[in-house]
Amino acid sequence: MIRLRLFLHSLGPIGVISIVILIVLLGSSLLAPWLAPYDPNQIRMSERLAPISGEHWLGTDTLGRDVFSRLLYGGRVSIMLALAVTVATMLIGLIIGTLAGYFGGWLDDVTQAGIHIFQGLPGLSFMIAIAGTLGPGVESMFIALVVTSWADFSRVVRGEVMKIREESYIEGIRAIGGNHMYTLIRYVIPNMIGPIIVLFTVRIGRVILSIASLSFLGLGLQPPTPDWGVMVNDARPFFRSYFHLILAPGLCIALISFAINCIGDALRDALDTKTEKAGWLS
Amino acid sequence: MKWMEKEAVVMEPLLSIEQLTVTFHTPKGKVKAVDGASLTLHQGQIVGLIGETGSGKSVLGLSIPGLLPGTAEVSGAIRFKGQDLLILQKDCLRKLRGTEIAFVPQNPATSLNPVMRIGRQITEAIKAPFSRKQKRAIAARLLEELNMPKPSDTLQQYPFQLSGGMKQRVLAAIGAAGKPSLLIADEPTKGLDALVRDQVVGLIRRVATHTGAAILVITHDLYVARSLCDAIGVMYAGEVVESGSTEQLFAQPKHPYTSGLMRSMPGKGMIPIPGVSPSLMEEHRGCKFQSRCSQRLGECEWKAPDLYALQDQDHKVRCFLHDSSRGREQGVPERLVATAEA
Amino acid sequence: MLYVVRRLASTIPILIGISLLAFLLSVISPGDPAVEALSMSGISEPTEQEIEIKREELGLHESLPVQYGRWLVKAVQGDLGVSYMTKESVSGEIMRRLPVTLSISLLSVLFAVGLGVPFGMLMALKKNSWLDEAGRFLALTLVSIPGFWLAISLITLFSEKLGWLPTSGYGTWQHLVMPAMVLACGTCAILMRLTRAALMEALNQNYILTARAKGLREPSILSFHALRNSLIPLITVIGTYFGSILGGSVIVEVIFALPGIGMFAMDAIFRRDYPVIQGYVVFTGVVYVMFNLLVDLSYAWINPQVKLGVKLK
Amino acid sequence: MSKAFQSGWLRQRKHEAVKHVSFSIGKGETLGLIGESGCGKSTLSRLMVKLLPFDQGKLFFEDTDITKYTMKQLFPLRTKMQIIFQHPDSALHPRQTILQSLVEPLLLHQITDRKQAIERVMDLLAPVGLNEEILSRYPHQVSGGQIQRVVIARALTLSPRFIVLDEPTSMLDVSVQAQVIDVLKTIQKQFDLTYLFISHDLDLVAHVSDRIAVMCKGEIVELDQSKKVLNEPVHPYSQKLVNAFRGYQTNR
Amino acid sequence: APEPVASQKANELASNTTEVNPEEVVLAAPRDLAPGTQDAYYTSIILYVWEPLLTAGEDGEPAPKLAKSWQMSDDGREWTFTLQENVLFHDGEKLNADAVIANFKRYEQVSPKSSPFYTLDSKKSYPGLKEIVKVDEHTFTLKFENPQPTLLYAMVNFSSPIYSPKNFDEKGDFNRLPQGTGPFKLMAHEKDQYALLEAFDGYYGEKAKSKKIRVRVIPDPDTRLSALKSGEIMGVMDLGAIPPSLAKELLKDDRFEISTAKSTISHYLHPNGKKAPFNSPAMRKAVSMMIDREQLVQELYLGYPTATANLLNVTSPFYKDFAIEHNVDEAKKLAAEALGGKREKIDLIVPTYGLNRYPYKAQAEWLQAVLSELNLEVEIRILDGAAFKDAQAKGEYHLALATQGLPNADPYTIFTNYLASDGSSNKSYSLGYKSERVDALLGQAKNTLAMEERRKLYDELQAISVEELPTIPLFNDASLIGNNKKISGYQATIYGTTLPQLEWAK
Ligand SMILES: Nc1ncnc2c1ncn2[C@@H]1O[C@H](COP(=O)(O)OP(=O)(O)OP(=O)(O)O)[C@@H](O)[C@H]1O
Ligand SMILES: Nc1ncnc2c1ncn2[C@@H]1O[C@H](COP(=O)(O)OP(=O)(O)OP(=O)(O)O)[C@@H](O)[C@H]1O
Ligand SMILES: [Mg+2]
Ligand SMILES: [Mg+2]
Repeated sequence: MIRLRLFLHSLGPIGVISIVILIVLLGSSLLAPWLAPYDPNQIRMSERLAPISGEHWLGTDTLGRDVFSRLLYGGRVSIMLALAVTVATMLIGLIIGTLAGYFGGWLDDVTQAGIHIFQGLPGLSFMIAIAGTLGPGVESMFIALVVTSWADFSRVVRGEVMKIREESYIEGIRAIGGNHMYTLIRYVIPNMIGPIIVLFTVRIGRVILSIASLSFLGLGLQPPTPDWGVMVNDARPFFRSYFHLILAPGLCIALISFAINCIGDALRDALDTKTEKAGWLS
Repeated sequence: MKWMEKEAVVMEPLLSIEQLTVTFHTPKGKVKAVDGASLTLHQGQIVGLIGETGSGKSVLGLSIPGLLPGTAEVSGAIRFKGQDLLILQKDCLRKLRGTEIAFVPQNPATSLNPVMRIGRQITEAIKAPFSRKQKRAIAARLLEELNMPKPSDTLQQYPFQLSGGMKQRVLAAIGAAGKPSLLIADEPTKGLDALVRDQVVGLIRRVATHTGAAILVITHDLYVARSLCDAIGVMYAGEVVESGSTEQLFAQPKHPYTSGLMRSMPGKGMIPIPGVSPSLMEEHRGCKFQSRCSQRLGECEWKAPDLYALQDQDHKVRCFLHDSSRGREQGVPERLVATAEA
Repeated sequence: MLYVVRRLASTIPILIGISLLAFLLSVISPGDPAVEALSMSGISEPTEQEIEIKREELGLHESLPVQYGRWLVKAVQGDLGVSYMTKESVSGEIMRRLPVTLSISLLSVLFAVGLGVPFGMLMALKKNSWLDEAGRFLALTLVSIPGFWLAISLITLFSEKLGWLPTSGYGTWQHLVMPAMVLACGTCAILMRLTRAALMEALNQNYILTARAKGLREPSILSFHALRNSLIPLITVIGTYFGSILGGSVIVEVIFALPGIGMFAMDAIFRRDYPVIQGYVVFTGVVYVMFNLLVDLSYAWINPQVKLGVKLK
Repeated sequence: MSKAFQSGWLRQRKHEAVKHVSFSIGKGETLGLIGESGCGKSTLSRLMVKLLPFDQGKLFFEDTDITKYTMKQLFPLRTKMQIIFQHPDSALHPRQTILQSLVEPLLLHQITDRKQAIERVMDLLAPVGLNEEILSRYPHQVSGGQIQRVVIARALTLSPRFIVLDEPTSMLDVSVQAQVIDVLKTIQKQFDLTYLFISHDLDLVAHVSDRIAVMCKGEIVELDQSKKVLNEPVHPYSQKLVNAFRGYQTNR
Repeated sequence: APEPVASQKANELASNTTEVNPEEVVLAAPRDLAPGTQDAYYTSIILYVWEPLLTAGEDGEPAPKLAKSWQMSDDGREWTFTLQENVLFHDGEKLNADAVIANFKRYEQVSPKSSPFYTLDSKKSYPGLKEIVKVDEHTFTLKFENPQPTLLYAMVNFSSPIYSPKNFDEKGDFNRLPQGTGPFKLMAHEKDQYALLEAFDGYYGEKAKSKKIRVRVIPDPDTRLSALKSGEIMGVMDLGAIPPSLAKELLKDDRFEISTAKSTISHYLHPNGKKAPFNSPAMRKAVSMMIDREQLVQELYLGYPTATANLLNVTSPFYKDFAIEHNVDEAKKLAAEALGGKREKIDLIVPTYGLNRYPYKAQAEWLQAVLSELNLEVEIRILDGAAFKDAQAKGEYHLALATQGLPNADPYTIFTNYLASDGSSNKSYSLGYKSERVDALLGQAKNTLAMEERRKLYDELQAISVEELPTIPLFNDASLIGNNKKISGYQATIYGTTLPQLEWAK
């Protein structure tokens, strides 16, 4: 309860706005089939690049599709994908990082080498290569994003675990007879939940931006999927005359990333037990 | 040393704390860490502040040089050489720090900057307009006076290269560097083994003799307090419940808490005071010790006792048992059964 | 010195791992380097016979382990081979592009550090004030803006509308301003948050109390006592960030027409130019390793414990 | 003697935190361990409950050689020997309530079901001087003295025969310390426990121990009846230690 | 104080970047037009640094350049060329038969040599070349084993570049900046940054009007547009210089103009004829009839290209116009028959290189919508160039959006590639086309010397291609370039621009 109060406290006014943004964006994405006034993929060549009007709230795009409808649908794939990627990365990172950090020894050495190798590989280029190898599509983006980000996650988790391993409550449970499995599941993992949640939110934000970047290079989500990153890219030739075409989806990306990061920030403050301490005197 | 004490009595006190109250504003509510504490300190005196964990000793110590964090609200008066430090300008107070009032924090392990050489950390505290070289010489001499082996080598070292006792000496040197007239040492012996503790006690004595400064030693080690101090103040839950000369206090502790504390010492039978100390967050009526007190009176429950002076003007006690106005010996009418054991 | 050499030696398996991974990834990608080397996308395509000859010439007939082994043997001797596409030496190509990438990287680090750190310090000092809140907002905004979106907006504003800065290309410092800004903004935000957090933690330490008790002024406490102690997380971030942009940033290079390493690598990936991909990956690997080393060494510089420990070894 | 500990020639790490140490503790006895900071007391205590592997030597518990026991083999023994660490403030799972921490050993060893476990914990509260109300709190919400008592209670849930107490009162001031020692002595009588008691405070050690061992740089330099060690120490190091203590204790 | 001085200097510099330097015209291209010594040509032909023996005329027919006239022997095995006189290379050397022979020797040495522009392969351009004989100072003869009736078509542009004989080493590699005969000298170049041209004073023809031209590399089309708008560059050139959607944007600003010309590039929709449903000619026909090429060209390409049903590019002198059949009802009927009334899932692959140059993504989405009416459920996959080719070669696709440059003004090559049973494109794109009649016609064309007869054969081949649709032609592209009205004389040509005529507008 204190945590929740602290969380709300550390959210601040910006945080509250962020939560509202997140709810609106997620909600409208989920409810897109009911909210959207048009089929997002319905092409109307006679109405190409229509301006903003009562009929088309955000005008139409180069194929006469209703931009507002596309915008409503535009978060679905990215957000779901970002979520899936982050969950997968988190699981992989959690398993690898925990085992390496907890047991140390050769297991840690091997993991460390693996982490260094994957971190030493150039991120976006690597992602391009994987996406190219596996062919375009959601699945290969998923794999590319997971492969390029598990190492970061594992490293952070490993560091956390090594810190926790030194705490005396770990020795305490061993003295009572807890085996490794028990210690890991009941003691190690729950105690890094804070940093993990924070990392999780930061990652989601970053993955959403990565998806947009890949789409920018033509390797992201395949047409005609309505997607914010793709929409920004598609609007580039027209944005001088139709600024809203690039502003609306770009703003959506920025806002959702902003909101998620902000909430992660507040979570960090709330979950950080240090903030509860009094300062020098404690 | 005797003559100094005598002179001190005559003179105006160097430091007098009157009705000091420190309240912290935290997200969970107000914490009244110091609650109307009063204390006086004379020139050249070593005064000890004892009491259990969390009773507000450190907060009191920090409030003198104005080092409390921003969340603290301070009221009352702290008169140092006639000046009220609480109403002094921030910058004037800063100038007093180090030169007039020095503070040696508790926990030597973390109180030195880990990435700065010892030499720099000491010379920083020397305010007089000397050259760097001169300052270093002063620092080396200070360390030497404090029995540091190879003082000039130490200046080149980093804190992690020193043992706990050596760090304590460095901290003392920093405190003494500005030739202050008041030195406040917070828990200088906490966590040290007997040998090192012995050294540290000697060290503080040496600082006192060398600089002639008055020293306020905050500690919860009664042995240290007894062997080092001229006078002692006892704190409980933010209040100074008893103060007086060391001999008097140890020989005849007047406050029930003080005597309980004495009895808790391993050498004195180790009889614990039952119960736990009160929360600092709640408002209190009556005496704060009443729930654990075996000599509780009826009025203790609703009336807070004042600090009453005993015949010996230096000895003061915050307990109705020693309220001279109500007649010293007759004053135990309704002794209640101690309930704190439950 | 010995320590540095040993550290470097220990990174060799990592570099080999990186190159092996890159090699595997290249060869399993669909497409034939010989075809790519001979054709011009969408204009002309080679015949089978030509492709055969080319494959022979490029040594693509050999088994994969042999191809990799041959590459490795040469690479160890410092020869990264010749690009299938341009026929020029890979190391030469990378070196030619290095100044471009290096200069934007440097400038963007300058931006990120120059803005992020002081701002973070200010936020730590005035914590919970409106300034802190504004900084937080700024930081969150900066991490959330998609880079390409910012790039487009900057070009439109500063080049098209105002005419202050050139849109693209490489040459004067003006050419570097916008790309560096785009690259810097995410990291600037991270540095802001990090500086604030690290400084606040440092300011809570006991030695700060000691410093205050000496009567030092706030600014000198901040810079001599607190900052130095909070440098380690900052340097880690700056190091990895600098290392990663030295590997090239494709999008910024494409948009701002900067002939840097990232664009070169992306071309190579698209055209299955194995020697270039390999060379590039090894280059970024070396940069990564080097920066890790530098970061470690700077820890030593900051943390005397490590420094003296190193000397002892 | 039905129960005896014996360990010999223990070694830890390169700088030999513990060197060739041999001693035994009899049933129901309290052995005090003193020595300057960093001389290897805590390391020795960990070795004794097999929380650290050792390089040399043998360890007997109730006449059984447990030197080479694996984690699985040790599991049943864990109920019989317990350790209380030097720094109690981080000895409990920070995200578990006090109650959860207290019932955990019982559930882990499947001695009772949850309901019975809670009952048993309730029975233990009074002896250690704890109040029911703190059971639902988290470790950071209770004071150092209370945590210290919780840790003791937790060690007692399994009804051990032997407890290592590594400076159990280092974080406490005298009044609370007296409370805790009181508890320890009471339960020792009640359950016929064996203690290894580590402390810097010679008075305290003298107060609780039957015999005292003096450690210096990883070695036990003297081991004898408490009074003897404190009143007529033989080894020069012991003399130094005792004198220093007496010195400042009595007069200035 | 030094500060004002520094900022003043900065101001100067900053204004320099956007202010026009009258000495130099800056243009931009999407790729590096001067890749350097390792390239087969050093620079693209469109920089006018080097010149070929023969070039393509306005009508697409071979036209004289450095060779001013020629003669074929009756048996078609010997070709004699006469060179322009008074032609100087940039390094001062004279153009003569020896210089040409030296160049031919180089072709042989380095062939095949790849280049982003065109692979230099003398075996392909001069098959069975036996020897080159110097007749006199300005005349030489090429002697072949077999008759070469279409040699001239093969020699055009990139197949006959001529450089100073002192310009290459014994291995045939360039030893310094290219020393051609063109109106511009390459003064300097920085890889992937710019190429700096200077008018060549010793040019034999009409001299270039601008003293200096700098061609910068700006890969991103939108950035090119921004650079144009900010006045940093005066014009853009090369393939995809300005995509149609940006052309419209540019024209909204009356400081700029667009120039177009026919282009040798054709756009197709390649069907995979090796598997269902496009192994059925009826299905291919249905798709072809379903597509409203006019709408495509008008809406997505702003009407610059021309819709076509013909496989052969419009710039070929043998091009024949065929009526475009657009009949939705008929198409649906055909498709329903071919598919048996079922809905079929098909893949449409799109190459990444098409995304920047053309509105390929919109085109693919549009096609998706259009073909959906034929009961084809189209899934779009964007693939990078190599993966795209791989998918085509392995037949792992149903439809592919693709372009083709006319390899040779003589359509023999493209017909063979696409229509012959063993044609290279036919195979590598998995078109699966096989027609005995076509194979026979091609065999016949190979040995036909008389142009009129060839034309007849080619006409029939075109007719067959329109009827049987081995691939579905969509439209002939247009070269599109844009420029600031501050310069004039900058026109698009079939391949390149009128760079020598470019000058500051009066
Ligand atoms: N910054 C702060 N914010 C809130 N509460 C504080 C703060 N600093 C101290 N306190 C509270 O004030 C009370 C007194 O603390 P203080 O450190 O003075 O005790 P102490 O007597 O020095 O104890 P110890 O012997 O452990 O040093 C404690 O309950 C502590 O939690
Ligand atoms: N995990 C470890 N790794 C390396 N050295 C260690 C480790 N644990 C302890 N040591 C070292 O072993 C020696 C003995 O440490 P130990 O903690 O046993 O001392 P102690 O007698 O308990 O001291 P204290 O009275 O301060 O608790 C010390 O020098 C310490 O630095
Ligand atoms: Mg304190
Ligand atoms: Mg210990």
